[in-house]
Amino acid sequence: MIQNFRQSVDNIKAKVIDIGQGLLKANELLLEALQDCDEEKFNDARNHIKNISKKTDDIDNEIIKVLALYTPEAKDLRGVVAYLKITNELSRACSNTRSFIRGFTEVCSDMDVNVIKEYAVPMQTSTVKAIALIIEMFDIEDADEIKENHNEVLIEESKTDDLYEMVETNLQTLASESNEFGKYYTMLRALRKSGKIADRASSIANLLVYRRVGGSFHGV
Amino acid sequence: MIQNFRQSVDNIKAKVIDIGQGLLKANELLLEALQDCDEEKFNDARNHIKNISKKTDDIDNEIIKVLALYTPEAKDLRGVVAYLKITNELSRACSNTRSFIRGFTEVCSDMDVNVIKEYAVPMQTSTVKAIALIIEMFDIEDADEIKENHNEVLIEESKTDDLYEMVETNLQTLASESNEFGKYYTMLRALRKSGKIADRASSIANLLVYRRVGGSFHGV
Amino acid sequence: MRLLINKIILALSTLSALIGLGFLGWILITLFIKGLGSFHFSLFLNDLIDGGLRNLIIGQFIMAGIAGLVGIPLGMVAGIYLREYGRGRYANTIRNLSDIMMSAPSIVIGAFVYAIIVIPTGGTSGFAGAVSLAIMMLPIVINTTDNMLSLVPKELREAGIALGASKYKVIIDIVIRAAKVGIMTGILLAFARIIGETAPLLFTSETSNYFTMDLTQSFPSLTVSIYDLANEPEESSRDLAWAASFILTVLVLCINLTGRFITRNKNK
Amino acid sequence: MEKIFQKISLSSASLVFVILIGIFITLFNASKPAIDEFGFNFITDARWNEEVPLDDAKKAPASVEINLDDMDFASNDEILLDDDMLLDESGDDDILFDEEDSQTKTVYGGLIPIVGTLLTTAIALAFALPIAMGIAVFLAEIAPKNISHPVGIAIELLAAIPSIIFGMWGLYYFAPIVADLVGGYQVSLLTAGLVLGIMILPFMAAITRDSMNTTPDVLKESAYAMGATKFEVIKDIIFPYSKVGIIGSIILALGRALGETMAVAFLIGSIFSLPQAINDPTISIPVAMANNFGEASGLGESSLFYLALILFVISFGVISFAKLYFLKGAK
Amino acid sequence: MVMSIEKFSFTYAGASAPSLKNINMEIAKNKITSLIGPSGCGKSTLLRSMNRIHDLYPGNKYDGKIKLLNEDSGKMENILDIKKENDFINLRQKVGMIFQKPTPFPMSIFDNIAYGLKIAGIKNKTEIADRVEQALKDGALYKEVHDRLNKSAMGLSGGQQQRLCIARAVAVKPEILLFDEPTSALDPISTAAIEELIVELKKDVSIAIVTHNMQQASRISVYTAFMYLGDLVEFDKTENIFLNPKEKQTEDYITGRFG
Amino acid sequence: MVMSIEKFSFTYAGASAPSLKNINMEIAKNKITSLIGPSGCGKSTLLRSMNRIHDLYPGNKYDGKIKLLNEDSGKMENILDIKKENDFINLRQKVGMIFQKPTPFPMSIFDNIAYGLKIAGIKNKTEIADRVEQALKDGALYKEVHDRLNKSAMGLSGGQQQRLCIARAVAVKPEILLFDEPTSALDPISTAAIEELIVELKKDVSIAIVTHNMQQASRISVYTAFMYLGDLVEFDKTENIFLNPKEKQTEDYITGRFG
Repeated sequence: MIQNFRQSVDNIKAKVIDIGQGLLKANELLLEALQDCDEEKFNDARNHIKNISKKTDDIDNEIIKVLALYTPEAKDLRGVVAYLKITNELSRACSNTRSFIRGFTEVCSDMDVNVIKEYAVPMQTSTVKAIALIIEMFDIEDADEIKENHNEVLIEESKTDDLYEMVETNLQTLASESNEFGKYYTMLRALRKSGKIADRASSIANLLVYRRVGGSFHGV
Repeated sequence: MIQNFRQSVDNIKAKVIDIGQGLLKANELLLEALQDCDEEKFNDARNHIKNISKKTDDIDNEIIKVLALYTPEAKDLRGVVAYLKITNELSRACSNTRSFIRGFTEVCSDMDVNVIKEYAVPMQTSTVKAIALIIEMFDIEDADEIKENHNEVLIEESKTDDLYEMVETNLQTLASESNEFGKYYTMLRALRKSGKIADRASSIANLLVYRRVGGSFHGV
Repeated sequence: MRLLINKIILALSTLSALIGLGFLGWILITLFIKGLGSFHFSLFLNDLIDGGLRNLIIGQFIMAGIAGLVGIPLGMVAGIYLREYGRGRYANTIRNLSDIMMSAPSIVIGAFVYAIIVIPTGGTSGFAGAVSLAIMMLPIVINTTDNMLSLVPKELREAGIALGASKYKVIIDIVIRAAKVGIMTGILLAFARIIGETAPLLFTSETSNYFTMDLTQSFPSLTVSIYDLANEPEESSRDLAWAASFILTVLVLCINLTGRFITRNKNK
Repeated sequence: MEKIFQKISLSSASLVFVILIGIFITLFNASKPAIDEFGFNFITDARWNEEVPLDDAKKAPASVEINLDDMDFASNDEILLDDDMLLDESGDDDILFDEEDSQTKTVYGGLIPIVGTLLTTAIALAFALPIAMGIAVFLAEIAPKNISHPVGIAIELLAAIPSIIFGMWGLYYFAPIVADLVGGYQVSLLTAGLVLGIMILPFMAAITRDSMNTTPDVLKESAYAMGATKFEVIKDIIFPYSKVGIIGSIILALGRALGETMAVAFLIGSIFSLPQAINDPTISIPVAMANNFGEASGLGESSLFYLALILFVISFGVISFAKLYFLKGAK
Repeated sequence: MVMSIEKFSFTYAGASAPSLKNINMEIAKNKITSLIGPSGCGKSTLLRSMNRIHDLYPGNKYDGKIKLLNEDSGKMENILDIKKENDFINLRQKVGMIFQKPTPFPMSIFDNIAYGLKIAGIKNKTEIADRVEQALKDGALYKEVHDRLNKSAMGLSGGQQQRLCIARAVAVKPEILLFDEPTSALDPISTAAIEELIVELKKDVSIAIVTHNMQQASRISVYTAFMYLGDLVEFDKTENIFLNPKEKQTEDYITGRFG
Repeated sequence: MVMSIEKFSFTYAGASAPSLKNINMEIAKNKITSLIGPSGCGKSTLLRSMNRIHDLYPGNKYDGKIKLLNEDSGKMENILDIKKENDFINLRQKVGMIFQKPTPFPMSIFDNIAYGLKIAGIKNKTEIADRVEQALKDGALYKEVHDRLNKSAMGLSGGQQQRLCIARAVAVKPEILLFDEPTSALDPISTAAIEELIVELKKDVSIAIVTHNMQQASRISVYTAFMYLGDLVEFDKTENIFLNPKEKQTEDYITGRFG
């Protein structure tokens, strides 16, 4: 189809990826911040996911324009519809990241860094990996490769699940030992956000597979 | 356009409303259940929001089919795209409702019914109203009327906000008095879900205004 | 039943086609046998007075040629007027009159020219013959031009105009060019038709036994001579008439085929 | 430039108008003596170049057309004088001599050539019409392409063969056979009509086929797609669709037959006598002109012009009628 | 399934290469099946094979099978075996056709529709009148023309003419209707009316439609065949063709990146 | 803005009612503006007023103003005031036009394009040759035809012919190009090529296009005017027309619920 259309779609894609990269960067910084509870880095991370809802709204509007003006079909249609859903997931993932940051700035102030390192870092590492994988997926054309990436994302996501369960048991033990229930509880809650981010990442991976391969919209 | 298209769109709309009504019913039952902590009603409520993600996926697929086959424009396009976003909101609202139920079945077991009545019931009443209002909106054709409904939804939503703040202060006082921090905390957390449901309702109201009136996709 | 009727009718029409073609074939065969039998190359070298046809063939061509020189440009320009400029009743009337003139009996045109030229000038002449042929040709050329121009889509004219060309330029450079082949074919067919005409020449040019280039005198005409010769009692005259007919027919058919050839080539 | 070109083209087109008016006026003027002499009775008078006593000359037409008023007689008388002077100049001795004792007068009437023209045309059409339709149907719908194409070209070429050749062939080859079969003269109304018919045959067939070919393929296909037979398609679709064109071709052929000179000249016999049977010889207007113009003078020539005028008016009328019909049909 | 096309190939008279190669597809009963593809892909050729209208012109060559359901016996019969004039007529009454340009016959509106009925052997005047009326109603035309049934059909607008042709084809109660780009000569509003009509018709008849308007195929058909250079590239449910085409050629055509 | 249409009305010769009533719109510089609406809405009539091609046929009546930007003086000049032949020629060289059916002139490909240049008074052979080549490149045709420039233009395919016509119009460097349903006689693939070309052209020229294909309008134009029964119902950015039409008539037409 015509160049106007290609341009618009490319533009949408670029903006989506842009948000995705912001998300990735924020989570990477978050991961680094977790290593030494560096508050500045927490703030840095937050800066990468500012004004997300404005950005996603913008993308959504552009997608609707594309639907109205260019009546895309097949791959193109799957693409723009997937993006329309991806914006939702991204904005959720970003707000989860924000919660995560908020939670940990709190946790960091009264928690031993080593505990954080031991429990939070592995989980967040998986989450970051998952996000990095989906951002790669945006540009993969080969169907098999994209499915492989999708699988890896799922693995990372289930890793976060497993880690969370482990962490939960351990932290509960720690909490009951120290009787500082509230503190550990806050950390658990924040950590759950990391899992949720990975969860969103896997949804996005799903949508990207749909964009490339087709089939049923949800659930590959 | 052709009858096939009308049928498909009507069908999608009906399914969306169906989920919406399930959500409404669930929240109404929840409200009743809160009055006397009736566990059976809690279960009843849960039954109305089962398998939501399957249902929304189904709707999403139908919407994409409509986009692929009938290239809808203007009002029709705004409609289907709005539905595509509404399914997200509905599925979030339903999962919030489920969390709410889960939270309160827990709270009910060890909380005074009067406390629940005093604090939870007014909030949930507003939430139910907000949901009822958006379900009405699906069938309103008049632009002014739909905007009016939208405003009412926003009012109900901000009511839940105000109530939550009030409740939070009150419950915190209660908690510090009784030193049963955990119990009140769980209740607050559950109550926040009610607010989130109202929040989703206002998003849906937004989308329905967009469907009818147009303009920018998000934020009227 | 329907199928039976179908078969019968189709057979009948095939049969009538065969009958019609039979007659036409018969004429052609006769013409060729008789014509070739009397044909001799010396016919082209001698004048009628010496038993040849040279003067007649040349005379016929000269008259038709002059008619063409007058009739073709006038007819084309008139045709252009009808299709490109003419509007409303006047153009329509002219168009209808031209069609009527095309079907006017040729002998009447002969009579007309007789009255306006032969009587005032006091005798038959090649000039009068050429004029009557020109009058015959004019409406045919007008009609052809008009029809062929009408086949040129109006968008083509508008495209020319939209490019900034003035109207007459569009007509000359584009419209005529687009209709060129059709018009040329039409003109050739018109020429073939007048070259075989007898009736309008009978008392305008008459014919002459001698070779002449003087258009103010009775002028040799192949067709008129055929008529005269065929009515002579002597066998030799009739044979000469057959030979002349043969030559005339071959000529006419050649011109016709040329026209067709041009059209076909262009369509490829 | 634009203006000049426009002017030139307009004047060329107007030439048609001028010539047609010219033909009409010239013929009218040239036939004025005969018109004045014989009036409309010319049409119904079967005598050509007959000398009759002056009284009879007046009576004969009156017997046919009784309601002539006095004015006509008066004007007839006046012109008679002019006529005499004209005859004087031409130096016709007979009349000069006879002038005193017995007033005789040469009478010209157009009935015979008019009837001859109409009858030959009628015979030609009756003969050619079914065969031409047959050929057209055959070419357009029945014959496969590799037959219809060459045959079609052949037919068109035959339409271009000069009419004089049809006349010669008719006289020497066709007429004897017809006379053997039917009896009567070789030169006759019948043979003239038949040869005329054969002459207009290819013309009619070609135009009819062309207009049948304008029927869009899809239209035919959609009739076949309903299960119609070939004949039904021809009868119900092609004929109605190309009706206007076919009738046009018939009328054009009619016009041609009316004005045809040479094919008829060989065969009609050129005798001024009313045919009693179909195989009697007679004469037609164009033939009368062709054979007599050269030698005619005076009232005779004028009468021939009168005949030409009548022929012109008839063919003008026929074609105009056809045009009107076309216009109606097109709407 | 009312028609099944098996290993079908078609070569035009005088052509050296076949125009259709090894086509396998079917026409589902009371469904709309559309044929799409770029100009010259053979979609019209295939459609025109389905009632053997090609046989009007001699010398074309068929291969393979096109089987048509015989409603009486329930058997599938190969229409390529037909040789007799009579059987052709029967076939074409069973498999009607509507063309790109409206083809009203040069007669009155009433006679246009009655014509097919008369050909089909119906002589009873009342029956004809009834069925003409019914056909006009089926063709969504009755309201517009009921007061001028005896006027010439040429006076109708393009869209009306096309609906008349549809009514005419419907009147003889065919089993299959073939549409050859029925709206490409019409404006969008007439097009919408015709599309609506076609969708309505599928209740009574199975439909195959050739269109070069992809959106049209997507709007009205349940099955779609994509053809290219005489091959059937993909034949599937319409939504799959438009949403999840399996072949790259189909995808490229659908998304407009073709050629 | 290169053209501004103000209170414009148009009545055909002999018509009792105007075909266009009080039209107000403009053509933006280096943008594509499309005119849509049902058949007979007057969109072509309006387009054909913009270079006064109507004046080929006498007796039509204009009202209001159509102002064209004079690039030299920067002023807007009313083209409805034009009376002299010479000014008409100037106008039409400034405002080119492409028609529904391709209109290649009956001459060689080269001469087709050179024709307009010669009319515009260019005599230098090298310059003509250069500009023909450039125009063919602008028309996205050079690659396909550069080895047969002296062949007749009639031998090109429909799509190529149309691109030739565009190249021919572009060659004289007009300020505005008017397209009157330029693709409705073409297949989808040629259509896509022409659309691409039109979008490409807007760099150098302002474009107004009449189309009865709504999708086409939506795909390529920045502004869209919806017309109905001689009225301009709505004129706005294309996305607004297709997503948020203000008038019910527009909405009904766009969504296909029209009439």
